[in-house]
Amino acid sequence: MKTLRRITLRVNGTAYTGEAEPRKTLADFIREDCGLTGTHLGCEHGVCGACTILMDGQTVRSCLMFAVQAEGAEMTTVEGLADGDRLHPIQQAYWDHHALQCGFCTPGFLMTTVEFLNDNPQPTEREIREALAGNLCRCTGYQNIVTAVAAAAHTLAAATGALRETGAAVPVSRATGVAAGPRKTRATRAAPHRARQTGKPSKRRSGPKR
Amino acid sequence: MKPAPFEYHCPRTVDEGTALLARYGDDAKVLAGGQSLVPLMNMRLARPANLIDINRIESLAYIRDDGRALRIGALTRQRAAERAPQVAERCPLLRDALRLVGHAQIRNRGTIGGSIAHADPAAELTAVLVALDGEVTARGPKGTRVIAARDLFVSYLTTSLDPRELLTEVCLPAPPKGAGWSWMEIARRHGDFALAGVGVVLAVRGGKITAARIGLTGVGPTPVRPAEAERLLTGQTPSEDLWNGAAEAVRAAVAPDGDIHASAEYRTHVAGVLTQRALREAWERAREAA
Amino acid sequence: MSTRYTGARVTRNEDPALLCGRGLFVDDIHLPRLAHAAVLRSPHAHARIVRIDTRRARAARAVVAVLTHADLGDLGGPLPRLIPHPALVHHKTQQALASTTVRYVGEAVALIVAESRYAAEDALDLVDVEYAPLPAAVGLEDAVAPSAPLVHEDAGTNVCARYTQRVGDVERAFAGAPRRFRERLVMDRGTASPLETRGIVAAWDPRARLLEIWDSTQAPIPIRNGLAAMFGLPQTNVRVVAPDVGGGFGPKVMMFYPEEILVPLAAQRLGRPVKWIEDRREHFVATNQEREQIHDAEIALDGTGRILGVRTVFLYDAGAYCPYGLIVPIVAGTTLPGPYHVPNYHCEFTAVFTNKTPVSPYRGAGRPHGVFVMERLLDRAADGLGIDRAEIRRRNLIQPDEFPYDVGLIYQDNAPVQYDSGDYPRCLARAAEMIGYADWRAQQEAYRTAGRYLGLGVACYVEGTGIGPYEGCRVTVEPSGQVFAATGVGTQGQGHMTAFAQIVADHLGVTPRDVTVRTGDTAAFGWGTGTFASRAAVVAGTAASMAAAAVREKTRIVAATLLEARPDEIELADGKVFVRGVPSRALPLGEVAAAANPLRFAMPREWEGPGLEATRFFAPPRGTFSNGVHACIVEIDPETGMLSLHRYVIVHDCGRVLNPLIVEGQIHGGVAQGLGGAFWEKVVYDAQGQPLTTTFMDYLLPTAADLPSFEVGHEETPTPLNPLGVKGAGEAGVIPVGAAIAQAVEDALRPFRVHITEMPLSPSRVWELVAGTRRSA
Amino acid sequence: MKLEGTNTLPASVDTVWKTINDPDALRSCTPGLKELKATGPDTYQATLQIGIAAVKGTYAGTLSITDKRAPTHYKITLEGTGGAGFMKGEGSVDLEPQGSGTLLKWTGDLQVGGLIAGVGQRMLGGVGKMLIGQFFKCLEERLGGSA
Repeated sequence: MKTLRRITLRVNGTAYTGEAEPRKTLADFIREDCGLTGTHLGCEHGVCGACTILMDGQTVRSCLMFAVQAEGAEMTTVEGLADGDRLHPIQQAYWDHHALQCGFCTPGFLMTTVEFLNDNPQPTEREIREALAGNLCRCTGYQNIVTAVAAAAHTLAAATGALRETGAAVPVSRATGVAAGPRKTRATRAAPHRARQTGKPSKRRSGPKR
Repeated sequence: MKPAPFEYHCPRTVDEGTALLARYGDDAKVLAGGQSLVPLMNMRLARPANLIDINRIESLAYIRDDGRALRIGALTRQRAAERAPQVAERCPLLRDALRLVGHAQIRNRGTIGGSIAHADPAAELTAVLVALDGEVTARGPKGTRVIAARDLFVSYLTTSLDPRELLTEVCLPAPPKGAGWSWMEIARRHGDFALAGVGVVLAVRGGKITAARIGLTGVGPTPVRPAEAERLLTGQTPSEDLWNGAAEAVRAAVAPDGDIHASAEYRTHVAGVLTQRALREAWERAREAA
Repeated sequence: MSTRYTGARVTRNEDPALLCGRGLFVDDIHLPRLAHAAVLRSPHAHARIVRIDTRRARAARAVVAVLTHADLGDLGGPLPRLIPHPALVHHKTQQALASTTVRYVGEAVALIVAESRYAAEDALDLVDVEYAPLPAAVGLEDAVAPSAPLVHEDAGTNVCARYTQRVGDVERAFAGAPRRFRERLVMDRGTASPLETRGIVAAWDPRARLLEIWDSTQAPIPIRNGLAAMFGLPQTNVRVVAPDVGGGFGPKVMMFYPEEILVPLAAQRLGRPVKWIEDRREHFVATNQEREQIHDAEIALDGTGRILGVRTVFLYDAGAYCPYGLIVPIVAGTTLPGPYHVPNYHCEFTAVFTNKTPVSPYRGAGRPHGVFVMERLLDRAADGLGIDRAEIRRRNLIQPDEFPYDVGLIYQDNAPVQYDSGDYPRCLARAAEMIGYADWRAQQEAYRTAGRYLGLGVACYVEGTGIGPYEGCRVTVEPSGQVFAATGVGTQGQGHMTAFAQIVADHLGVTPRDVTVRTGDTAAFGWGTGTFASRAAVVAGTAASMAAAAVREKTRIVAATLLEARPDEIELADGKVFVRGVPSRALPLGEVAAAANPLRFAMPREWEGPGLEATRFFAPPRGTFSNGVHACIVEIDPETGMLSLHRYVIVHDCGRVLNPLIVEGQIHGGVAQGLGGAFWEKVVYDAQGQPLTTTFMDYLLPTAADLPSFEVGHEETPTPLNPLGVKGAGEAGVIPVGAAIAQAVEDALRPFRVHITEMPLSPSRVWELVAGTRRSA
Repeated sequence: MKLEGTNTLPASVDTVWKTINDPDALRSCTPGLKELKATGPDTYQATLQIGIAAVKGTYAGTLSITDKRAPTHYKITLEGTGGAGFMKGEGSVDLEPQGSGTLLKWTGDLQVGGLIAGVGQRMLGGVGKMLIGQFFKCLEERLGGSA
């Protein structure tokens, strides 16, 4: 009954081959056979979104798929977002806006944000909140994640020159009364050594578009 | 929460799929999007000995408009249908209902056929199919047959499909041009199962309702088509009293179960409230289209 | 000490690794020959174990071990009892594996270890257990009824403790009081539900006699101490690491969970590392829950709305066992008086065993209940006396010049409840101003004429934080110039690696990025208590400050020798050590560190030892008391009972704020958990004690689409109890949410005369309340 | 999951009483019953496969008839444990002569525990009622009761 199969998956541009039973979920194969532990398991019944990855540019719950189903597809996980030490603009925005605390749900939110901003480059706050409703977080209360997604939308739009005059609805952080865009000035930059692209459009590495 | 072992089969054609179903009978389950089945497998509530993964049967993913109805391949992803221009144009009720099915990650994998075959008592698509008098095509050992929506849904998670049959196509008759439509549901959170949901289509001419279609979900073991409420609307001039009358008729037509999230009385009550609000919106849209 | 970084909005050191998928959570640990465990749990709420037959399971493919109680030897006794209390007569704890009786659905009965988690779960069905079901005591009030089935036969009662605290003469106050109002307030069960469930990896090296444990705990050091005692090992031979922990919120400070004994035992017996990761369904039955209390409370006031006395008699659900003392009910009772003068107070609770998952603190740990009762009593009194709800609070607030203010009660740390500092009127005024309280009535009227039902709620609280006994910190400057700080608290996302780095950086003239903070590793720092009761920043933060200050002085002494100057002439800034006024006579900090550890020649006696390193401990005399006010505006659709949250304002005072970015994040997360407990989350058991909410499809965590943006206002009234002036902030957000929401919903539905006396609510329940008053009107 | 119902049956009280005690009737009317072996007077060993669509559980247990007051009243209990948890169905039946036929009054309760109770609450109420209803409706149909 328990016959092992050779399974080869392409994750973040690299091919991984492993022996697994057909019942091994895509999430477990990525974590154990590919050694990419950035994708996390929070519920294993498709609600919390911590296991969200990109498959051919689309977000999927990797706990609701079997590894054997993903052969031939191009997967992107959180480990594939940064370019060496240079963070993806979305990762940078999450860092700038304290959009993570324990970090367990963060990979799922990042992959969801990549697809969402691909589909919807100039989102309103309501659109952002609804897009993020498929990922649960218990630490942040979501506010800083919403602010970070809006900021990333700006950075990406500026980078791709797509920022129309109207611009996206800039979510105003009422507490500080300051446009909660990329708040370079607000947060004290205490990181001399952190390589950070400023001004120059960063090479946006995200999953291949559909 | 790891699934029990199973034999994995991955047919490339419908014939291959039905042959596998014929061979393994009722100890086999079809895996389409998996968004409902795999959670049950991870919890070991469902332990099929054979899993027949139809995701590689490319021929089952399509959306065609045959002039009368939209013919949607069973394997069409919900997200694709949600964004398809033909759906927006010919059957906006389906598009609006799809937007409330779980979340984008779920709809990227969940399929139109899978949701119908799974027949969750609180699913959106089953109520849309019933409201539009849709039908499905199934292929099995005895060949191909077409099942009307009213004969398809039997009980909780149970349809009249034979375990050896593969649902291949969902057919949704397009409402007449300019008809008003509305999908409304109440759920505890964005994307949750509906406590109650209603889809309404109103064909209107000369300020009168020429045809009314209503489909409800979350208010019983299967989707409900309140015939009396539809009859009451047909041929009438829209008014708040008319909407109230239809809401009362809907309340009489449903017999929901209570659970920890909402009592039976609450579901019955909001079924009426939602019908009233959906009729109002559908009528607005019909007037705009006229 | 400069305050360039302490108090600044510094982005976190922890984030790059977590953002790139390089976090190390317990489930991310892979070791060679790692075996995987699964736990067989009782499906019955109360039953005798007649027979266990594990032969089929032992014979199964890929199974390497099966443990039942019979295999535990002297580890089979009741697990350790924490925080004993004289009133806790029946301090019952469970066994690592049940021997004769199971007392809640989910209690551990057997452990299976196999080559994979898949194979271990396959084998669970092969263990044949014959149970003889017994009647279960499930409802809190049913469990104290005389006829109730006994959860613990030998106790002879389901009451595990009764305890009363009193101030003044309540009977006399009530007898003479012009106005009295009484309420029955019910709060249902909730659970923390961190995104990461619990998990343990254990590895045993028989040659080095070293037991290595990775545990998703909030208190690694007490876990190490307990395991060392249980396994008869020197403490130095047991290393417990709490790596990245995916949220704790209280249940992960509880110890000892059965798996924390079983997994190390299995690893030792097998000579292979063993990993157990709790799945979500297990988490809903096997990880402690909290929140269930029923209060019968009364308030006595004079005609002007001044409080003469308050009393509450309440039931507290302890669950099937009572491992964590009486912390939650004591905290509830001592939080109730809040920021008000309560001259006469009587608080009496009965802790009750029920056949449900055991209870221990969850974020707030009783504080939300104390605030809910007090604020609901004040709202009732305001309406009864015709006084504005904010005004009745204003009239009873403790004034800024009354500190330290002795409430007259004993807190959870056995110290007097003495409010150290605060400005309560200022917080209430600022919250009222931010929410637009002054012109709310007019706005509300306008909405009502448009057929919309909006309501405003405001709630005040004071919370005990920063309690002892102590925490410590060791700060070391390494020859690279990088600074390393180690402390014993655990971290679950609170940003300790940044907040402590800010404190240390300011002492040593480096940047927070140059400071690496290691928490939760008993090999890095072996003394400490753990992370709970909003104390880490206060107690460990102060220890870090003291240690860093000591290293600063040592650096000046060593540099004085090298730069031929007096220590008091030496300055530290920008990673350099130099003579004040002569910046050219300078050395990089790392060089001073290298010089401080000479390989040759004599080491000056005044250096008192090598290296730039110091360890300090801080033991606060008693807790610090933060406070705050929440105000919110909600809208209710009376037809459907649906609630939408328009605005949520938080004004809070936690003394000196180390990092506003992090404190705001703690507030946002706390309010979100509070809102979940007010409208979405409820753990439900049926009459037989079967849990009905064991997935996220039925236990509903609020999502981004359900919550508003929060508006946070900081007030900073430093505390005199520690040199940093810091108070705790971790639990603040969750505490008054239930009270504020109840008042707002009631205010919105005033035309329907709905009265809210329970938490959580739901659309169905709100509609029933509206329909109920409508029918009886 | 409590349910109750009444039905007027054309058959006499004695015929009804015989049928509702007849193992064959019980075997065909108990939903999902695969095997019923008598192990004593009015006690049987039962194997059931109960479930809906993909969610099927095999339960091994006992079926017993107790509290017999021939020919007008008895209590029927069905208990089973399986991988998906355990279940206990209890029913009581009261017969009264009504003209030449019989008035059958029944109550039914289904308690479910373990895995299925914890996960399936959303549908358990409805499914429970459906199973109880099927059992008594089948008995009524065997006795020519109104469908």
